[in-house]
Amino acid sequence: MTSSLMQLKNVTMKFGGVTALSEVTFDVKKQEILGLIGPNGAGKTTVFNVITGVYQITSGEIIFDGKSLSGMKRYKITKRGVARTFQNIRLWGDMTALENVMTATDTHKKSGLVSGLFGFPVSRREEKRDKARAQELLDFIGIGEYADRLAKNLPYGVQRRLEIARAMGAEPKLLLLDEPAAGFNPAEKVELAATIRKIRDAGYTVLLIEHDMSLVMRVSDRVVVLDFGQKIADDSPRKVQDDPRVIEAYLGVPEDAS
Amino acid sequence: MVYGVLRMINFANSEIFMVGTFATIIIIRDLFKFTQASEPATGARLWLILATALIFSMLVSGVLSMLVEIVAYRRLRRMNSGVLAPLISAIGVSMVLAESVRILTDSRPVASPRAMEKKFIGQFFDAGVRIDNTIIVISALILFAVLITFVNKTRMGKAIRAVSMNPNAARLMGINIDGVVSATFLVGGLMTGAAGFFYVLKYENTASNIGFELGIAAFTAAILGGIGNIKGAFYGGLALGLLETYASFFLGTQWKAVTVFIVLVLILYTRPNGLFGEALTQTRA
Amino acid sequence: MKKRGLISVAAAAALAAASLVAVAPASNAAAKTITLAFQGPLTGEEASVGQDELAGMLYAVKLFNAKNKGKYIVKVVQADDQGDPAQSAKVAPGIASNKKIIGLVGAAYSGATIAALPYYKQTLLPMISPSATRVSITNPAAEGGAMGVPVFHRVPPTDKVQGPSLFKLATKGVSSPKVFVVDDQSAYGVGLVDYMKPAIPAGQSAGFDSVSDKTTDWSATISKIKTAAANVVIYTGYFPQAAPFFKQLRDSGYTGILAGGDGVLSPSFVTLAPASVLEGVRLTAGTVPLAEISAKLEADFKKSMGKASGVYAAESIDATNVFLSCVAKGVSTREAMLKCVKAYSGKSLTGATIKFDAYGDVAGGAMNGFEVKGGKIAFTGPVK
Amino acid sequence: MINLRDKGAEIWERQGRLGRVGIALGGLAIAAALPFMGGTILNTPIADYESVLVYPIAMYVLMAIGLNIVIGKSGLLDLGYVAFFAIGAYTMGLLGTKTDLNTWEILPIGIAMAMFSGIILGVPALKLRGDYLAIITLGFGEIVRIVALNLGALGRSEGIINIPTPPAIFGIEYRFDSHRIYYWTLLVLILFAIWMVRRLSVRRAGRAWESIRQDEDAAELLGVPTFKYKVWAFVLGASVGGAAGVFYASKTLFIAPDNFTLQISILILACVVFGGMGNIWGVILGAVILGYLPDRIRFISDARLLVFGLVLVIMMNLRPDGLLPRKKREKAIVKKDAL
Repeated sequence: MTSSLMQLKNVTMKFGGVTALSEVTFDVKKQEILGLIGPNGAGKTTVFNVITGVYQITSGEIIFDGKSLSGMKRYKITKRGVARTFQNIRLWGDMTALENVMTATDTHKKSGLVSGLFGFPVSRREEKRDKARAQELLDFIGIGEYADRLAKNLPYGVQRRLEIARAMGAEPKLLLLDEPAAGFNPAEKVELAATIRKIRDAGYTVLLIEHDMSLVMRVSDRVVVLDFGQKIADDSPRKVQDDPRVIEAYLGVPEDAS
Repeated sequence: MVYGVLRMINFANSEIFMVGTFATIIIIRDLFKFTQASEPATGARLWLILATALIFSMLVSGVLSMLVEIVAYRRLRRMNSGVLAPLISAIGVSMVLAESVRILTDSRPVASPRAMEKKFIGQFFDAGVRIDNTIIVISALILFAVLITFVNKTRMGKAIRAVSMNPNAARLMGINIDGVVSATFLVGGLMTGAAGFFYVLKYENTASNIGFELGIAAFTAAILGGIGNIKGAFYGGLALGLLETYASFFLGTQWKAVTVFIVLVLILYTRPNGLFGEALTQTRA
Repeated sequence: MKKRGLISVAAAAALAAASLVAVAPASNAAAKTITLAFQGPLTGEEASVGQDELAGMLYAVKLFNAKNKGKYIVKVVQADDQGDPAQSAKVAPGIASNKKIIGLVGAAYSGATIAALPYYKQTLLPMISPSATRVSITNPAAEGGAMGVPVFHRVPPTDKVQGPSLFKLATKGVSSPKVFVVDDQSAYGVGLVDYMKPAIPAGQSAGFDSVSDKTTDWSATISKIKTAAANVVIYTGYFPQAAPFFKQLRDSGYTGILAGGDGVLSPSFVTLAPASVLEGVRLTAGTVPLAEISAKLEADFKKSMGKASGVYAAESIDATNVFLSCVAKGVSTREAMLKCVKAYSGKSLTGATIKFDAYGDVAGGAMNGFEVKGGKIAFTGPVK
Repeated sequence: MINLRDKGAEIWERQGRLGRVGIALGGLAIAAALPFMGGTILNTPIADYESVLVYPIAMYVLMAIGLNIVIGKSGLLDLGYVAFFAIGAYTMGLLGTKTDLNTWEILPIGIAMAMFSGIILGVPALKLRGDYLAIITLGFGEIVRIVALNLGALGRSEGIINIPTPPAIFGIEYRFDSHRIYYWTLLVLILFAIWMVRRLSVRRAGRAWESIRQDEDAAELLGVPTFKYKVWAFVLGASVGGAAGVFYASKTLFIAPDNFTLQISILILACVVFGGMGNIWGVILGAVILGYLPDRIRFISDARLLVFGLVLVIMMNLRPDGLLPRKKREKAIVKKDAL
């Protein structure tokens, strides 16, 4: 439990004159659920974006599984074992739920266009296995019955969950969840918390951004708090809740305390 | 500019331009009865003619541009049909416009009689400065300034920019999208009409088939400068013109297009958003 | 919604069909109906050349029909190839297999002609082109022989004749000519230049340029001409481009000689630029404009066709008249028509002899010279 | 009438394997029999009906299928598709007249040339998005034509003449006027292209393209090597265009730069959009109609293109997704095929 999967070392991200992240350092341990919280504009999503290679960091280093991620192509980062969901749902609407997941499972497949074209047995076998795996993931996340529906026609909650299943399809070691509970009612949130724990228990490591404090505090093993691009706390949920700097960060800007 | 607001290529614009050139010629030739043999006008009469032709050409193109929007785009826009359907629809409109004018003109090019003498009015370094070019440059600058003021200062201008940034939000804010889009097309058409007038003033010729090539050039200029960026389009046009001239001088006219193309690829490769472009490719993750 | 679309399309089609029926001439029981065809660009970007030629042909046919009322009715099938070889290749088989058609005026363009030739040769459809002047079509020395034999004929002299003549006319009376030649990148323009080059003596060439026929701004070429200090500029292309080019060249201060080939020789040419600009422009052509032949002819043409005669009008009329004279002799099959055309010997509108050689060219084929004077194209005699 | 596509899909899904084979064979038989229907209402005035079947119709269908890979499947707006057609045709023209190679031997070379140029263009251009890609491809289409127009080796504006027809295979002779034979050969090529596209679109590549088309960033962040797949789409599209070009040159015997104008690119694009982007049957239908219409309405001679333009506007307004749009409907929940 103590060995770390990913380390952020002094990560700084500047956009022109604006500093979105400043010297952020924390590490993610294997098989833990790490909550990442902070008021709006604190730089949470930016952390996801620099990890997944959407932005190239200005300085610092991100080590994942013993290797630096800087300069790596986005899809290669995913292939190495980092997959994410999106805060504003970005499913491929014209594909079925199953196809959405299968597209992500393709990440690790060898057979390419040529073997696909000629229907080589390899490709055929893989196709079958992928399909089974994708269905398995949908079932795991509890939306198996929606497999053949187009993603855009799914109910909102199912779409949110499909985002998670799709990210899991890429077989990541580290799963980045960006506000997976946004728009959920309390009952759904409880259910989601259970799912996230289940995911962790299945061997994944989860980095979670969430606005809902109670959810974060309930599921996280550890919580990192960001404010104005700086890390202000990194501790167990209980201790973080009592940290005066955290309280100040949230209460200091009351309209953001959601 | 229409492009910037609607995020789509208006293929019909080049034909609107073509119609604008004809509008100008109609004024000069038919309203003021110029022929190829007549003496150029001078003084107040010249200015009257030029002003009438410019305004008429702008109006015709502006109204036509609005009509094109209603016929070819409005329904599709309401249905949220993506980029390509309007594109094909616009190609259809272009064909209709070009072919109608072709039939009306017996497939022949039409010349504008010379209304203004092309005097050299001074020296600029070692190149002669001609009056027609001077008028064009000055009026283009004025129109350009008016356009920028319009977009930045007036209510309608602001509405246009709002729609261009986020149509849905704009609608929620109570902006009449159809009205704004119509206005955009009107303004775009007016500008296109002015371009048609300048073209006739300089080249004194037109034909039903001039639109296409010029449209491509204009579009390239817009890309070069950065899409949806009026200033960029202006400098882009300038840069393209210079580049073409130099390329044809040093490499031979026939390789002009090839040179321009290669430069364009290089520019886009190093500056993917054009010379003055806003960051369009920024990921919205 | 779909239904409405279909209905409106159908309605448009029905309307068009009805109007077609309406214009078709009422058939005369006693008269013999003969069908000829015209092939050239009638729509699209190149339409101006084809429409002008078609007008010439229709004019000749109209006169003929009026003269032979009750005896013959000649109909014209219009085959639009848009000047495009690809279009030509699908139109040609249709024309070739339509056995009613016994003669074809066209194709207007050499490229379209070459694409169509295999079909016409196979079905022995005689063709007389008013404007396809590419040398290789009738050149027995060309790779694979003269591809036009036996069906292809043409009224205008080829580029091989015109190229040197144009040079000769342009430099006439110039003591130390420095000639700058500009082509329009079309097969016609480039061909003319290719055959003109050998005729240019050493030291008299100031340079060449090749400019797309879509050009509107000629400043690049003009600055080349000025740098080369040329005093004779020859443009091998068509009149829609020639007029603005000459105009811009003159406006830039050029005072030397301007010249062009038969592609420029159109009555419209002089309407496209101020008279002062075009004064003195020298032109060559195998024939002469209708107005030059007689003002009455041009006036009659205008009255009859509703528009002034255009480029290659005289050539079209000449080409059509060859077929019509055969029709008057009672020819009604392709075989007979081909024989009749081969044996034909008659006068053109200008009075020159039209007689085809074994490869389809008009024997002799002298070039005429013209000069623009006071806003009109004036005949200055054959180029010698 | 409102939803032809779904009707068709429903009928298709209800059929067992035998029924499907039957429908496919029936469709094929109709397509193959088209050359014999010249005497009917289908006949085109003036232009030869059978040649119209070969070019433009069959040729457009083939090119539209190729372009559909680029636009319909992966959402890349390519306005210079004619370039690949031209490259194929010029490969045939040059090798056919200068060497002893015959059409069938040149076909793979032409395809390879087109694919190669697809890579040359694709690698820099596909880093760009949307509209920039459109203008670059548009430029490329023009550049190829301009190079052909100015290079002596390619015959400049005179083009290349006396291109040989394909030699006989399986005892079938290709004469320049045996349009039917060409048509049927093209039909085989088209079937091959359909097979290729369908094969690819149900598997991994299809999913990757689909995800790129719908949300490229999301695709890349979920591990789809987007750039690689975009280049592949481009190159595959190019290969089909190249094949069409080789065959075209071998049919018309004569090619010139005038055959490869921007208008062709736009027309093929119109076929794809008109028929229904992304749906191969729609694309085929679009190409058939747009290829056929201008020749069918030749009797209105002068206003021919005008009417054609009108039809485009009206149809796009009535059916913005094309005649047969891509699937919008979910598959009927049928239990897995008995396979």
